[in-house]
Amino acid sequence: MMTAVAARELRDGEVVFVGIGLPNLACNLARATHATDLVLIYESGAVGAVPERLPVSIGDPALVTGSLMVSSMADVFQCLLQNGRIEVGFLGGAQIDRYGNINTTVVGDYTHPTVRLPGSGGAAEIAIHARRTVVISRLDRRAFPEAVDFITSPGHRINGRTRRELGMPGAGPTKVVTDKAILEVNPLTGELVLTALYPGVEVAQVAAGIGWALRSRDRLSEVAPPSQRELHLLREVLDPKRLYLKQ
Amino acid sequence: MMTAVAARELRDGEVVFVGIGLPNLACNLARATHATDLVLIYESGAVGAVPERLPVSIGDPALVTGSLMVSSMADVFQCLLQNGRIEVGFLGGAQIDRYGNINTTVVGDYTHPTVRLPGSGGAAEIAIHARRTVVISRLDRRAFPEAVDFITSPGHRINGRTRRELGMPGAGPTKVVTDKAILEVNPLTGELVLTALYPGVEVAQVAAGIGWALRSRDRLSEVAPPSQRELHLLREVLDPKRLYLKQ
Amino acid sequence: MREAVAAHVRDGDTVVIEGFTHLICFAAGHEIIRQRRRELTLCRLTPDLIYDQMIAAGCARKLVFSWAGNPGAGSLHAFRRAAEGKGPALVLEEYSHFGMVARLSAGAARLPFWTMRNYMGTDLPRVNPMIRSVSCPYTGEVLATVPALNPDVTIVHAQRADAQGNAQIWGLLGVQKEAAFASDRVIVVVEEIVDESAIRADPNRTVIPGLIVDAVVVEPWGAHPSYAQGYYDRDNEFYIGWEKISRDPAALARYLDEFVYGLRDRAEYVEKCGDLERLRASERVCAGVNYGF
Amino acid sequence: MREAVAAHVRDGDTVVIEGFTHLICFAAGHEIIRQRRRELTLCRLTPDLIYDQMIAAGCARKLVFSWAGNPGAGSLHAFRRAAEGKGPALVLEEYSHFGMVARLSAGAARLPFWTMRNYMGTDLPRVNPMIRSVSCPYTGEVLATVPALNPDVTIVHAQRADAQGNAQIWGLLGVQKEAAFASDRVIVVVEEIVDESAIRADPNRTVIPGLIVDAVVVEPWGAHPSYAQGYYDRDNEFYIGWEKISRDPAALARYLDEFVYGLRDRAEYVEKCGDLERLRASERVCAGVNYGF
Repeated sequence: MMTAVAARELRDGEVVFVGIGLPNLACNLARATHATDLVLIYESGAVGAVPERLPVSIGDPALVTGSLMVSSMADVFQCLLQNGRIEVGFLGGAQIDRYGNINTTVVGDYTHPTVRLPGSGGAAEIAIHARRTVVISRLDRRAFPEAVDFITSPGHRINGRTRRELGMPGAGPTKVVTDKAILEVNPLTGELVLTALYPGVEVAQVAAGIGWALRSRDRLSEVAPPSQRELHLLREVLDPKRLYLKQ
Repeated sequence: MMTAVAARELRDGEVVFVGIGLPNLACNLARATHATDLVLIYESGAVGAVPERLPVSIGDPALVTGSLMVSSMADVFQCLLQNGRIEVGFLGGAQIDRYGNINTTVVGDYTHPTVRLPGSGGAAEIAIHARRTVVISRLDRRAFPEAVDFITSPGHRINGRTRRELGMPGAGPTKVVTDKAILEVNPLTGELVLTALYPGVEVAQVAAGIGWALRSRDRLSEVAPPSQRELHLLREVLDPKRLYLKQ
Repeated sequence: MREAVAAHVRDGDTVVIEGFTHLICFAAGHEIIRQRRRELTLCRLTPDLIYDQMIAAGCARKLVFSWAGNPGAGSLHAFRRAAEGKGPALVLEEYSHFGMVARLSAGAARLPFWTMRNYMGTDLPRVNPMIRSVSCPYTGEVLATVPALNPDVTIVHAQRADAQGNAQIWGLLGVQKEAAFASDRVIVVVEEIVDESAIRADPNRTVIPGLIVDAVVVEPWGAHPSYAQGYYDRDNEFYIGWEKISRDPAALARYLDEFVYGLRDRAEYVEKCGDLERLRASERVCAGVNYGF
Repeated sequence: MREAVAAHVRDGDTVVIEGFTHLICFAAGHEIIRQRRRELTLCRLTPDLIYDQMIAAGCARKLVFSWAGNPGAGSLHAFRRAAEGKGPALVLEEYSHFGMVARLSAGAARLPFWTMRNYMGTDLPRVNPMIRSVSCPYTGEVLATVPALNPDVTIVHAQRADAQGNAQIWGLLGVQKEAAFASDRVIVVVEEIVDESAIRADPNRTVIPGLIVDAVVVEPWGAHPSYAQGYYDRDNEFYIGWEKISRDPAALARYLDEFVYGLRDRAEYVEKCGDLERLRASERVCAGVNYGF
């Protein structure tokens, strides 16, 4: 369901920088439903990709065949991302904190990590340059600490400083889609707050999966469940092998 | 004859940055005679060009058809020239001075020129980066002043400073081929000195075409006249329309 | 073309019509002259005949360039008259080719400057204060810099594009890509519009993505007298003949009256030029490659 | 390949085997392992399985990278063991993808550094002192810099090249061009050698010119288990299976014995892998373009 909800965050015709995993699935679902003119850009260089199969990686050959353009990676990062052409960036992360800072580098101390994660890849620059980013992650206290162990992708407050103060062009993670609720940034405080619940989910259940005193917007909206069509596309068409859909 | 002599300056297999006009003709003559494996690179982006007709400009379509690679101009200047891959650069110029500085920008004052010339094009960076440059120009007091009105392409001494002091990677204009003689740089003084005469030419005739007190190497060599083959290629094959061969 | 120029090229704009010898969009230049745009800052590595004509027509306030000659034929006399104080005033800002390429590269990357190892020993920085320097934070080496060039509008001629402006170019690439990405508005002019499927069949040939394009114009022979690889050859006679025309202001004015002001559009120009078929390219079609997986 | 690696890859070298998911030269990595090179500084945006294998084999002293995972399948456990202090020591130097691309771009241009608007708010500069900054000489803006990366040797896998190494690549280009131009020595490995005339028929496809290439090696299936667009698909089962192998040092050692040390060359590898034909690419050949004039 999280994937279907994330897909709805994309508007038709938008230029999206697609990350690996669930974002990949969400973008392809959006393209198959309400956003047929979505322009999918992968950091690997494929622009306007129309994959005939669910890409296993962001460098899948199916992203190239039938795409509008293949750019060198230098052009992707300089002429598309740094140039400000990316409207939405999709990010995931092992840790997301109160201010939307994301960690995909290490759990624990950098020099002596308890868990070594893959690192930034393009995440740092996507978080800085995409006009807005949408984050997808399952709720879990370890995944939503008060503060991340390492800031790979900056959110809304870094040691108390705002994105504008630090000179970041993009608006940062405006929404965090989880498997139980949606969090959105409070533009005044830069803090992630609860704004919508999945059907049948209680605020307490959400709070239990968050490592800080979660604030809620006064009136919470309810997230519409995925339609039969969305579920069918996800399970039967896009990811029949359950490459990304674990549950 | 000047063109044939210039062509002999190229060794087989060398990577040459080809300029417009006589250099273009000289490089194609060299390729047709002793340097069949010469790699011709044009600032327009054609690499390993094998023009089927004499290129009218350095952007002639005949330079592309059948070439080994077409580079963007950014790659030409950054990855080939600044990278140090160009072994020989060919330059011409309206003015060449005692130290091999070349002016292709203005005659007279820059802001109020008596003659406005085309400007640098790629000449400034070729003079700075090519491992060595060969200059072609007809002898004439106006063409060989004591000091140029404007330094477009730096030679061996600029206000008394050497190329090394100024941080230039290339060796600069090691030879100047004229229609009466060949001048070469004196590595100690950075000055152009007379080293070879065309058949039947007197030192005085050369000195008359030079705007400074021309020094000569002790033993002057004589330039071999162009062979029948060279003349035939130039006049009948390469430039039958006399596009470049004025006399 | 009329609509595209009317909508995207405004008086006072910084305008780039790029193309290094190849794919120079004369069709756009002529339409800008016809619509009497004024006070333009014209930028090109090689102003070429098109900017000589626009200067003569009074469109330009300033010229930013690196080599202002008539390749293989002589001078650009409208430019020279202005530069030598014998014609209407024209502000000049001059770089080398590398400098202009670097300015557009910085513009395309939306960085404020670009770094090069260049200009030591030349007089260019003396006459152009925009050529500056920066110290390497690792080696301390002092390197030359040029400022980003971000045009208001860039006009790129390409062999083909789809209706969205996904444009494919082969042959000399010049700085078409950098100029388009550096620009606020982009007009793509093509020899032919092709179906999106033709673009998608060979995505590595796409140089400019439609997502940065504001207008697409189909203008066959739109680059004449320059050329389009695989479509038509350069009209070298015209380039050689320009020496005589541009040398004489009256003759230049007559040319503009006859071939620009006197015509409604490119179609009329093509007709008036007469036998352009003599320039039609020969067939040298390469083999395709396999994009299968 | 044996001769190329023996001649151009030396103990202690800084080595780049590039290719972003596409065209990763496992054939070269295996040969380097077989020849027991030591103390290498391995650089790649995505170390991928090939560097996980080289790390496990003890070839590496240092790793320079930006994303060290098994794309779509899990972790690189030899890398993780080293990074988490459970395996042989490995020095790490870490950037983001943009940072690595910029390092190679600087190297290719032979500039000492490259400028980006990046890293503000991230912890990367805190743990990597090579990420520094420079002030714009025009705007005063403080921008991030990374130092040039100039490898001793770069190994590029391409679909095809001629005997001189003029190499053509289509599909994902990664940073193959930048890595080759940045390197002191270049080895080009191809799926097939073609006649020079085939390269000259479509010069816009050429990514690496022979004039910078030191050795050309023909190695069909040389990129397996990664892929070569138009030749064979990625072996995703192998990537998924690597999770299990690399998780267990003993299993990893067995893999190396069986598929690297135990084999003489790539031909034996291809034979041992058995049915690679299942990965053979389908036919999706694009049309050619006209280079005539």
